[in-house]
Amino acid sequence: MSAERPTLEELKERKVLSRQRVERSGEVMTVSMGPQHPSMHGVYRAVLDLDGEVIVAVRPEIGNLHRGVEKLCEERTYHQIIPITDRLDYLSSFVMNHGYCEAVEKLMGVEVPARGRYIRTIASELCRIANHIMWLGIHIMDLGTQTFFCICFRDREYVLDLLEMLTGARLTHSFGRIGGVAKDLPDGFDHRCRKVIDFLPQRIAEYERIIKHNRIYYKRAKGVGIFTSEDCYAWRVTGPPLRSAGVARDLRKDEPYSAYDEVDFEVAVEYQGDVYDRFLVRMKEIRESCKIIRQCLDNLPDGPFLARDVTHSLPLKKNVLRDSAAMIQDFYQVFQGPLAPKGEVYRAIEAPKGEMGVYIRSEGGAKPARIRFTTPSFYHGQALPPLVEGEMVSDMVAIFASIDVVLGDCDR
Amino acid sequence: MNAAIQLEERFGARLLESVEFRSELTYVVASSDWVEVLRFCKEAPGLAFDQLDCLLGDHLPERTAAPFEVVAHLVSHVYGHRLRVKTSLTEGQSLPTVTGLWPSAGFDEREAWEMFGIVFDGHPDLRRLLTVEDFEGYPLRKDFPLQGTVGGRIRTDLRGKI
Amino acid sequence: MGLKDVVKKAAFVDILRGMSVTGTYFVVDKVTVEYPKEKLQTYPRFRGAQALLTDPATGDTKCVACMLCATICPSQCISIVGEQTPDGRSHPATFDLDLTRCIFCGFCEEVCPVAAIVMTRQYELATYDKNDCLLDKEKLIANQVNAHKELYALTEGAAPAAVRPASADGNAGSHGR
Amino acid sequence: MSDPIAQLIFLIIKAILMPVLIVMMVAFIIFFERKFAGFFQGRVGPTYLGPWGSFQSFGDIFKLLSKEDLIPAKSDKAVFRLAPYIIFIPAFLVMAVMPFGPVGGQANLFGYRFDYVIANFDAGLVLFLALGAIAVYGVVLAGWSSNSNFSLLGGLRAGAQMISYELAMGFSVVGVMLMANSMSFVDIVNGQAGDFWHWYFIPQVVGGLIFFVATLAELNRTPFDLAEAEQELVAGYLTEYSGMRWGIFMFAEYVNLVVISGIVSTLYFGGWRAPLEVLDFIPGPIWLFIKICAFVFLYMWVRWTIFRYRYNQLMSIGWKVLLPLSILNLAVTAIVVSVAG
Repeated sequence: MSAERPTLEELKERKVLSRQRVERSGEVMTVSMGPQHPSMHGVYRAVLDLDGEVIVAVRPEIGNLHRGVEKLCEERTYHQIIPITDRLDYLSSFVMNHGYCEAVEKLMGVEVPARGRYIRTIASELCRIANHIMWLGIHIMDLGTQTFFCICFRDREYVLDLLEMLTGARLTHSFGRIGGVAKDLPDGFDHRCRKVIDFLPQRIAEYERIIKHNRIYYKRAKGVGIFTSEDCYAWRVTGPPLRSAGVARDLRKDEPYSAYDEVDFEVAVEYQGDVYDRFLVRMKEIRESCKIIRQCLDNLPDGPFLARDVTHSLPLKKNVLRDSAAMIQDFYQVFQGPLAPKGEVYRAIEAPKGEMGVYIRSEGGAKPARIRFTTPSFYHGQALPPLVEGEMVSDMVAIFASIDVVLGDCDR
Repeated sequence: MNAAIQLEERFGARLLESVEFRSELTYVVASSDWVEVLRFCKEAPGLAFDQLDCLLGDHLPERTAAPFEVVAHLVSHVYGHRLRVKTSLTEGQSLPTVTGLWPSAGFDEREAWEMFGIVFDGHPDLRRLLTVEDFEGYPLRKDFPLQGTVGGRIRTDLRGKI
Repeated sequence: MGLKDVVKKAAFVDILRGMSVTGTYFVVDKVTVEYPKEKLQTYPRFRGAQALLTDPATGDTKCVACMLCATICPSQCISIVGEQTPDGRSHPATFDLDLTRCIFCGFCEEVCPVAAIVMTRQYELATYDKNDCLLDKEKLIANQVNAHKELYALTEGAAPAAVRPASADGNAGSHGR
Repeated sequence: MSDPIAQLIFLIIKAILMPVLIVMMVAFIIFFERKFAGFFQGRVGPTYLGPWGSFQSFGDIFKLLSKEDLIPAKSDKAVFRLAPYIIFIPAFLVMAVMPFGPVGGQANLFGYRFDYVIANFDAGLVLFLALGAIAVYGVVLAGWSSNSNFSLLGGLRAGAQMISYELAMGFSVVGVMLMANSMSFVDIVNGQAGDFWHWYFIPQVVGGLIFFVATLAELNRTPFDLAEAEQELVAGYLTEYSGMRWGIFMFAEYVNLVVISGIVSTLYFGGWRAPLEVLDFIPGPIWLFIKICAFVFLYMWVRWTIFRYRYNQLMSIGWKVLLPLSILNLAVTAIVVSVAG
């Protein structure tokens, strides 16, 4: 039983045993891994102190991709911030739109129509699938095989194709709007989407079967980089790494938003807290995402996909061309912007990489006074030292890939 | 909300202000009570805020007496509730660190320091995080110029030292 | 570990299974699109470089210089100078779009009240000269050959009477440069 | 013309022709590695230069020649320059003792005896092991002289890895040596005369597998490419090399690939001999060429499929699994050979 579901104490003990204790002596070699390094994701830099091959200490350095997103947002209306949020986690950018829009809607008290919520859910889950497939490719490549990287990219292409069809862009979707989404589902989307979510889980299951039982993967991943649930709380490690440590926390279930309380899905949980279980959690999540999308397509309600909210959301394009009231709303929204009440909100959603929160403080008016994106990679990048100290250099690469850091998300 | 009752019982008038907006509870505390309140939030069994969701600085120039603010968002995995705790600071006033309670505050406090100039006493590694080492000024303050080349020059005298 | 597992391990079953996958990919059809020789068809919603549509009746651009696109643009890459034509219509004297700043979010297309500026399927924007990325009115109008066919249908279906409301001029006057 | 003079002329021709042929072969093997890597990954690989992209290697060589030759400022410059050749030259030398056709009077060319081997050396196996050991110095010196942390780690890994795997390799080869009762490659091939069930991979299946795994380590290919380990050490001992110096390393790696494929087919798969005696009308060099190509393909397939081991796992496999197994294999072979023979 304990091998299947270890208690917290057992896991702690296992963590201590899996790390090599190295006393810091004079014989320490300092290696700067990154910002230009093949396996460092983006421009992350980790300064490693090595004793032979064992890592004694790590100093993470971030900020090479800092673009001052929060300062940019203070100078823009709530509509104009949407494309900026795309550039946070650019591998799942609709989820970033989604989180931002949820926060703004909470601030302004906008109700999203049912169809809009369902389309948001579909797009978010497509992003999650694309993100996890890409993660699989990169994780496997960091362990030495480039073939799976190409195969995973090919499979990700099917999802990106759907997203391009839906949103008009492959990476920076800019699809969320305050009060709904920008556009309705296009013709033929339903059919193509069903085709992809039917065959993708089979293919993923096939890869999973091969990788899971591969002796080298098993050796490289099992018992490596153990992080207990307590560590996760302390370092704010959320998402798949937290769920792999036996905590069934998923904001889609715990604080449901959009259509997640209307669909039936399971939270993927594993119990060992190591690289291997993070892999299993993500593979499960891909299958659950496919399930969610299928349910959303089945139960897709009719009606508007964008709130008819004159003061807070943009009008529909086709109404603008026909109707002078919509035209006035258009001009009002562009020149004035959506007016927010004075106050502050914090809204967190479940991004593919972890919990992504948005804090907005408004002083009234159409521009936020302070906005803060609490992005998962920021904290995952910070948690690298406790994850890898005592492990070997090769493991650091595997562990760093397993917590899934993307630097746009990390540096903001 | 149970957490609110416990906190008000324990601290009473030391909670300077409590706001509820969009069903989010906010407490404002004095900067001298900052660590004590947060420690209570983490350790009291009925509260059990075991995760610091985010900690951020803020600048409100129109509030001349105490223009800076530090906001902490707490979340409990045991009960699933959230809480926001705020404190106000004057220019140059420092705040004790909470990295001892939640190590994840390390990057947050570094960011608040470099963006707003809020010093966190006892922080183990208070260096610039997102900007370059020789950056000048505090970019997220409202009076920071939007155009110009502040901190943009290249320092050759630091070569080999960083 | 049972005997079966030992035999499996000694026979390299796991590795052979992985090799069978790569071996399969060796023979199946390749998915590569050899880009300059063959190109992918973009979807109707694809957001490429902008174009200004012309009114088939007058042959001039439909743009009324209302400044909505220039105002909503998050990267502020559009600059318009409006003028009045002799017959009293509002009209852009210059319409400059800086593609080096553009982030292709599609807001300009979305807010345009007369469906004049549209995103096209033109995505091959690499150039040796930065000046090629500065699109002026002529280049934007010339670019309309790349516009999505679906958007032409949209503009034709719209009622022409509502295309130019009175408020557009007023806003253009107050917010123009 | 007397026989010794004819033999000398033949020797000179063989000694010139063999490296030239290997170089040509390597140029195409590099192309095929890239092409097949693409195929294994569902891509098409290089397509632009020449028909089917087949002149890609020559394009690469031109690119490498035109690049700037960088030598790090604080490196040990003499050693840094020397290191590529320490790997490059031993790779070729092994080919001298490998037979590519019948040896010892059966074959005639212009009426003179023609041996299909450059040097019929009695201790060919020992020479092979010794030259393999020398090549390690190239890697270690390249890593050390670069004055870079990543290079140093790569060099150290390579050193430790080669030492532990050469032992297992040596012991597994001794099994073949006992069966052939000789250390000469010519005798080993002669010992496998007949149809393919006379080849040594059937009695020596364990030794053959160990030898194959050990050659993967010797060649620095996955799962044992720790010395290069792109994802961990940038490029390991090659990190600071650029231009044609880097090209020489790569070239030596592929020459090694050809040579090791030749050794595997010679030791365990009958060398130049046809799998069935009825196919003897096809000359020996062609059979050897086919076998080399098959093994090169196998090495590529393995490389593009499996993961990389961690450093300590690699060492534990080398010392705790392969070495005991190879000794066991040697003991069993010795008993069987002495009882049967």
